[in-house]
Amino acid sequence: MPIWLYILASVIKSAVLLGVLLTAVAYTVWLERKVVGHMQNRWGPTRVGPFGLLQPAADGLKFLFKEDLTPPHVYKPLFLAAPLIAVIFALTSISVIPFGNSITIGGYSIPLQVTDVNIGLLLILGVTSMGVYGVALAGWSSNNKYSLLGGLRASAQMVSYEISLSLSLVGVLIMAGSFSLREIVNAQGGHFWGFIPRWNIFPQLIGFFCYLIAAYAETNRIPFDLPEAETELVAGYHTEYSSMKFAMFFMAEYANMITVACLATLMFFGGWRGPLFGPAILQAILPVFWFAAKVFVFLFIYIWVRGTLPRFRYDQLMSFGWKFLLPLALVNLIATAIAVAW
Amino acid sequence: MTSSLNLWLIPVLPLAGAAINGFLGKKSSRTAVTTIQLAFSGASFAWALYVAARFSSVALPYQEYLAHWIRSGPFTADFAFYLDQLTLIMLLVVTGVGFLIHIYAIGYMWEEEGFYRFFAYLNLFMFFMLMLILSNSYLGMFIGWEGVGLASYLLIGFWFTKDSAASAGKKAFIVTRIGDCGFLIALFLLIQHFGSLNFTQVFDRVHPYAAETGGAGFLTAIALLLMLGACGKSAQIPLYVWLPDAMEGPTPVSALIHAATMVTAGVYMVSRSHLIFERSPMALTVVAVIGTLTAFFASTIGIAQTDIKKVLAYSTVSQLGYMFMACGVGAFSAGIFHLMTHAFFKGLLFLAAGSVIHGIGGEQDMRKMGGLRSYIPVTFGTMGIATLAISGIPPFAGFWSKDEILWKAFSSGPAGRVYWLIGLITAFITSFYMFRLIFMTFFSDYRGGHVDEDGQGSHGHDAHGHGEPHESPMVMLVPLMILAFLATVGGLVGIGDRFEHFLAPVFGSGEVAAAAGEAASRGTEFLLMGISITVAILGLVLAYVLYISKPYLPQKIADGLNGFYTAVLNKYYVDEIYARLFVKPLVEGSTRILWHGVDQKVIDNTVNDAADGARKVSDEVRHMQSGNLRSYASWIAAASAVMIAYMIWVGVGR
Amino acid sequence: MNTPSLDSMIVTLVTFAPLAGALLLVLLPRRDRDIRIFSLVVSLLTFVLSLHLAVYFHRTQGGFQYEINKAWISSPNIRYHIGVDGISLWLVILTTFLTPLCVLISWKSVHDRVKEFFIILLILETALIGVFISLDLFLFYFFWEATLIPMALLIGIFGHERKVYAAVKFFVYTMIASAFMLAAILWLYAHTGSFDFVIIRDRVLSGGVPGFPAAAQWLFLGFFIAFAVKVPVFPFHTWLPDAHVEAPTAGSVLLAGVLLKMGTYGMLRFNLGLFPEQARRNAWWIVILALIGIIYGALVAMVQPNLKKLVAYSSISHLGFVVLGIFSFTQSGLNGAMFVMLAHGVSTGGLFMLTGILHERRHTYEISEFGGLAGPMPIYAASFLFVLLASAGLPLLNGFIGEFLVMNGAFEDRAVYGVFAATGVIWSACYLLWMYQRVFYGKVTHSVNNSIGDMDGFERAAVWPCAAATLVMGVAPILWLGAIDPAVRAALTPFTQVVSKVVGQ
Amino acid sequence: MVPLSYYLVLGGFLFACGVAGFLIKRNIITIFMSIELMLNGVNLSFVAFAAHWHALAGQVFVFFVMVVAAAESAVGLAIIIAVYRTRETLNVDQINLLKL
Amino acid sequence: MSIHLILFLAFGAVCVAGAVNLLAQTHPINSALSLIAVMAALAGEYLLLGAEFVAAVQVIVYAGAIMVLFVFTIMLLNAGVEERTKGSRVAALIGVPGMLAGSILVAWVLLRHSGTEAVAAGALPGDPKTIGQLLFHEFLLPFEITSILILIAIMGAVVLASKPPTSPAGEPAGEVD
Repeated sequence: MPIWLYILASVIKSAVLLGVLLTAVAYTVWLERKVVGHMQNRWGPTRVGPFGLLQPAADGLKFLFKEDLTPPHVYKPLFLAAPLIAVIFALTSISVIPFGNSITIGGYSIPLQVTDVNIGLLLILGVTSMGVYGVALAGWSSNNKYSLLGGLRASAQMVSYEISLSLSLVGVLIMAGSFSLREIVNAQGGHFWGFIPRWNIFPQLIGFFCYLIAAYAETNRIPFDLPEAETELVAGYHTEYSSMKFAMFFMAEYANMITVACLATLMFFGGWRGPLFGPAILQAILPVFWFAAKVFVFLFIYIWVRGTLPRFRYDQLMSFGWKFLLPLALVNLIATAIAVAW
Repeated sequence: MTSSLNLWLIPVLPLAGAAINGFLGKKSSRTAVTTIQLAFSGASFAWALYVAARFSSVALPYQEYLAHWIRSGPFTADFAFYLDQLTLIMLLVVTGVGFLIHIYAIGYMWEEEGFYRFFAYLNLFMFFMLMLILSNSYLGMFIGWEGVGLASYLLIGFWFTKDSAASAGKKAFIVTRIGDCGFLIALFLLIQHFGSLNFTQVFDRVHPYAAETGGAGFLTAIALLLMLGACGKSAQIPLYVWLPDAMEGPTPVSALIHAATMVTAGVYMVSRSHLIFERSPMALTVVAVIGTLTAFFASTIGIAQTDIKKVLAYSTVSQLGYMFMACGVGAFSAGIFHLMTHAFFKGLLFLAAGSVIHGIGGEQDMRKMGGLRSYIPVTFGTMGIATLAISGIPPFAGFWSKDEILWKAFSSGPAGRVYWLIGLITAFITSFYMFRLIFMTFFSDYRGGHVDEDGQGSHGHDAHGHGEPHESPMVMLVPLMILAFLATVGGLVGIGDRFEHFLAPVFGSGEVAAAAGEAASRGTEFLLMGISITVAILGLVLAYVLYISKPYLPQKIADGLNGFYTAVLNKYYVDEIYARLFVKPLVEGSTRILWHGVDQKVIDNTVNDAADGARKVSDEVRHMQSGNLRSYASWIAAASAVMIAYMIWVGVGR
Repeated sequence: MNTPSLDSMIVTLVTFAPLAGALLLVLLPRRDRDIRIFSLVVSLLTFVLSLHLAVYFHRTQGGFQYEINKAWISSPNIRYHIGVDGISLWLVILTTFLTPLCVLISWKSVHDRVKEFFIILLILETALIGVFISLDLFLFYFFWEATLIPMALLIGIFGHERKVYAAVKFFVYTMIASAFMLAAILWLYAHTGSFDFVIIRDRVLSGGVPGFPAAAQWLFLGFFIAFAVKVPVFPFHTWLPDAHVEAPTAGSVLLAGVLLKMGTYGMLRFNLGLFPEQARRNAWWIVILALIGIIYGALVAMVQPNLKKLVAYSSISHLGFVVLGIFSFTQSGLNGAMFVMLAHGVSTGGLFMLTGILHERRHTYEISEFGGLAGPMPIYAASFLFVLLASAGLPLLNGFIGEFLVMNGAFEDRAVYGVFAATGVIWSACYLLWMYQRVFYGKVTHSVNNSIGDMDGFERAAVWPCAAATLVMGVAPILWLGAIDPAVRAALTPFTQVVSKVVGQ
Repeated sequence: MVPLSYYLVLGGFLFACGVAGFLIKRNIITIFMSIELMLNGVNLSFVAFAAHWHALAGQVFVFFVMVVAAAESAVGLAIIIAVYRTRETLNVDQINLLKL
Repeated sequence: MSIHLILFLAFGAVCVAGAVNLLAQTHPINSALSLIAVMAALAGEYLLLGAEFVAAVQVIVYAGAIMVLFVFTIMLLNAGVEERTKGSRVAALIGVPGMLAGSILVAWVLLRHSGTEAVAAGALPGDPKTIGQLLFHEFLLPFEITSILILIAIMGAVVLASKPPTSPAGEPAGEVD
């Protein structure tokens, strides 16, 4: 296809994706509040719109119009930069996520993905690893010991768990033999014994759980949300933040959740794969639907866990990460390697 | 040639005895030790006799090759043996007398602590002595030469807890070593000029050389150096000092080593290499002079000694002087003759003296003796015979040999007359002090009282310490008798030059003196004989006068010539002079100058100063090391810049 | 060679067996007894292996045997070129012979850091053997320096009171000296493009090296200084007594027995092998130094109040004989030098063991502390006397043969040399017998010595082989000389050409 | 298309900056970072050469460099922490323990 | 002016800016951030050179891990603005000139000897597979050695960072030897 068309397609794709993503973020928040509310025998947001469906919009407005104050003693440049860093990296990583097979419009097949780099996974990992800076710098620059502690915790925790995260994914990589997410998904086509879908979850069960746990830690979610542990650190690294800057962290966190969910889907649950039926248009839509469905499930699990589990103690967190999770991931990796080499 | 004589057995047997006694003796009983040592020394004596019996049947000189020893380039040395008339005589003397003394020693040493040790040493000595005699090369001779030195060192120092004994042994070894040094150099000269040390080859190659009448050549050098060796071993001036001290050893040792055998090795060596000496008149003169002087000098010292063994020691020295005198005038056979007879009577004298000492509990001072003839008649008798022999009273052995020497000296030209005269005086002195010894020891009455336990006799003789002086056991007396017999008749073999003719094949009839000897008339010979006899008698008489009839006289005389007497009493202070001249400067010098001076002051200080200098310099330089990281980094940067520049410069080159 | 495969490997085996042992020793647990036994086994094994060298050695030929010549480092061109000839063969065997004895003598005397001690000892053995077998100058230099470190450690760690001073002195002396040799070696490499001894020798002797005549004198000196300090030749000798006095027994046994021989071996192999002409030119002053060493060493030894220093100075005197023999350029002299090396190795090694035994009993070397020891410890006294006589050069013991040949050679060269050397006979008798008298004869002066114990099993096992060796070497030197003679003749061949040139001046 | 020398110059510049940082910075951590900067400069030239000579080894070397850098920074930072505990400063001009 | 050159210049500009900024900034955290920028830009350069895997690793390891460590340390020690002490005259007098001279020489050589031959972007398949094969076949030994190096480094870091000897047994310090 001609270059202009390529660029056009890319622009459209990214625009759409960004929109979808932000909406998803907003409604993940709503969902969380709702679900947790029901888990705690509360109603959650109900006032704004039916089932409080407009609550996210209201929050957004509130953030926008709130006074944007920066405390006097902060180290300004970084104080300002930190939220941006966080949110930018959070949003970047979505760009390589394929959310469906390629569709053909006017004879041009357009992959449902902003860009398909053949080291997509690595890129995601890299970006997430960069994401830590947002938190760390925020904690440091706000010149407040709680924030600093939060930042320290965040950086240490994320660096530690990133290793387990990557290792747990290597198993899948070995089976797929490629870094390209699209390849990985395609490698999960077909069925075991004719009826079980050939998803990596089945051979890579251990890997999957390692990934899930590590991912929760990466995203500072309960039970690993020590950087922002309200009870100890009064919200940790974003204590000093308010209004839009705070919102950015907020967005970053949930965007990361979504990224993680997508990644889990792609790596372990066959991505957009699922039963296809009905007319052509439906067949074109269904993969996206399956994908979205699986992602939703993961988001729900996130919330569910949050509603269920208590918070770790910091040393527990570390020892768990280094002394249990990492070895486990390694064992899984080795087992997989042997199995594949067989 | 007929079947081999297996000469090697003769030395090896005692060695075996020494080994067995040395290693097992400590555990085993005295009788066992005795049997061992007797068996082996006896066996070698027996074998020597067998050799003597077969002697006429072998072609002489008979040689026997045992094994390679050294092979270095052209130079070779083997374990090989050499037998001719000279060897045979030495062989019989050594093994025979040695065997007798072995027997004697059983009785003498029975109470000793290191009984086994003593006999191990003694057999070892026999081995080396026989090596010395039998080997067919100067190097082989040197083995024995050094070996007997070792043995004598061990035996003199037998009572090693006694400091005097220990230092006497050391002195003996070192002093003889000085002679050995000369011997060694002589060997090198021999190798250099004759390319070998084997007697046969050396002598064959010497023959063509004419006598070095005009000036001294290398033959003279060799001869003199050999003589130096002989002086060391045979206790001649200036190296005689060790022999008197050697009397610290047990008496059998003094008898065997320091009278009969080892000390005569020098004489043997000189006469063995007579071909060389004959070709160097100068060397011969030196030998004669040394011999004569020693004979006289030692005898004078002998007069004043009061220690019975010391007297004998000095007489030994002077008798050895006689032998060298003989060699010096070219009468080698006479020298050997005297060597043999001397072995008999001097051995006998020592053994008898030993028997005396043994009898009165280790007392050696003649002033504490006297009147012993009634207590120990056998000893007295034998010792008397020996004394007669040594003082040259016919028909005892000493007479014949000494007279032979004197005659040969007399008849060897004008210088010989001087030798003869001095020899005569010496003979007189000899007979004097020998009879002095006899009278002081055996006549008048016992001055000893009841012997003090220790004193001289600290060598464990206290068993005999108390009570009357008593005769020694049979095992000691039998050898005395045998030797007495030999001392009596041993000289008769020399009558009518039979001895000389027997040795003629070795020394050749072409002796220097022979011609002169024929020239001089028989009459003179008898005349001289008479003179010497009278001289001997005179000596006896004088001794009698001084020590029997007028016992107060000696003291008077001593007071009369006071200084001289003390000088004689102290052996002319030779030991002290040596100590002053050589020992002290050596020790002091090497301590002060060499060790503290050169070693520690000069060398070490230079080194240490260098080190300190280095430390100072680096002390300054180290301030460059400020410890500041960035300074180090900048040095690295600068250096790397330089290296880059160099590399570029080189790179541009190509 | 009836077993070519083994013959090609044997030298390497002998060299590195101890090293392997040391490595295993590292892994062994710290149970002293096991460690001692193990290192004894290793050293004995090495000795047995080395005997193979002697047994299958072709005595009639002078060249190198069991040769291996493989590339080690391509650039710079360093080769693993090893082999033995009649000269190095015996030195190797001397080393392997002494090491087990060192292990035995250290059995009881080394209490702490036992493991380290034996590891160092074995490493030292490998280094020592390496020096003698290597025919590649770089390899040689490598082993040469490699001996330094274990020795310094032995002295510095396991020594006595002033051990550090001694160790440093030893180290610095030899280190500085060998720097000169390194320079010389590098010059040779730069101009011949090879470290290989044989190649360099042929190139040099065929005059195919540019600029050699100009530099030869300096090269000669470079090598000579390194060796002279090691020997040690007269003015460079002061490190030796200190090192010996402070070193542990095994240390001084190897130091005197083998390390010093490295120097003389180097002179024989390199100074004579590579620079015959210069050797001729410089012989006169070297010989004078050697003579000074002989007499001086003996005189100073005579007045030492310290037993071990006395033996140390005596080895200076003996090594003087070796140097004298080497620089007499005569068959007899060189044979003698070689033989003195071996004899001195055995007898002085024995003497040091014996002094060590005494030190272990009384923790002092002061002669004045002893006296009359012959009473309480007769066996010890007898053994001591035996070895001492060997060292005093009594015929039928090994000391005599070598000295006799050396003096004879010196005499051939110049009579006066021989005469001066011959006086050494007197001196050695003086200091040795005087010492013996002061230590063993007379009455027991210190009551402590009355209860002093005689030699025990290990000590006998260590000393008596030495004594036996002295006797065998003295009675049948032919066994050794047979192999040495051709090698020496080969070493002397260059002189046959040179003599004609130099003999004029 | 970009000439090889451009990459090299860039790498060299980074390296030089690293050296300069080492020389002029006082803060030990910054100095450390300058070292990392040098390493990066080297890495760049590695990769450039790899591309230029079509030898993948260059890239492999970069990995090794990274590994070493990682190890070094881990230890180094630990050391810095230890030093800071004792000396209470990060200024290399005041940390001159190297002086004997 | 090809697209590659433009991109090269762009990333290069970032690199240069970052490097200079690293020197200019007095606060370590800013230096660290600028260094991160340099590294990110370098990753871009690597991509240009077709070393995509290297680029990714550069980001993950360098920017993502090592620099995090730096930042972490800076935060932990609460490092402030550095004071301009005059500790070392040598650095000013010798080091800087030396450094300048060296780099000028190198640059001169590079520009003088540089052919204009271009580096084909992506000419080299820097994909993980080939690199992996290279790493695990030809460079296996170095790889293993570096792994050991890392292990040692970990131990060392643990020992060093663990509290001084007052610590009871069971501290990492105890486990190392």
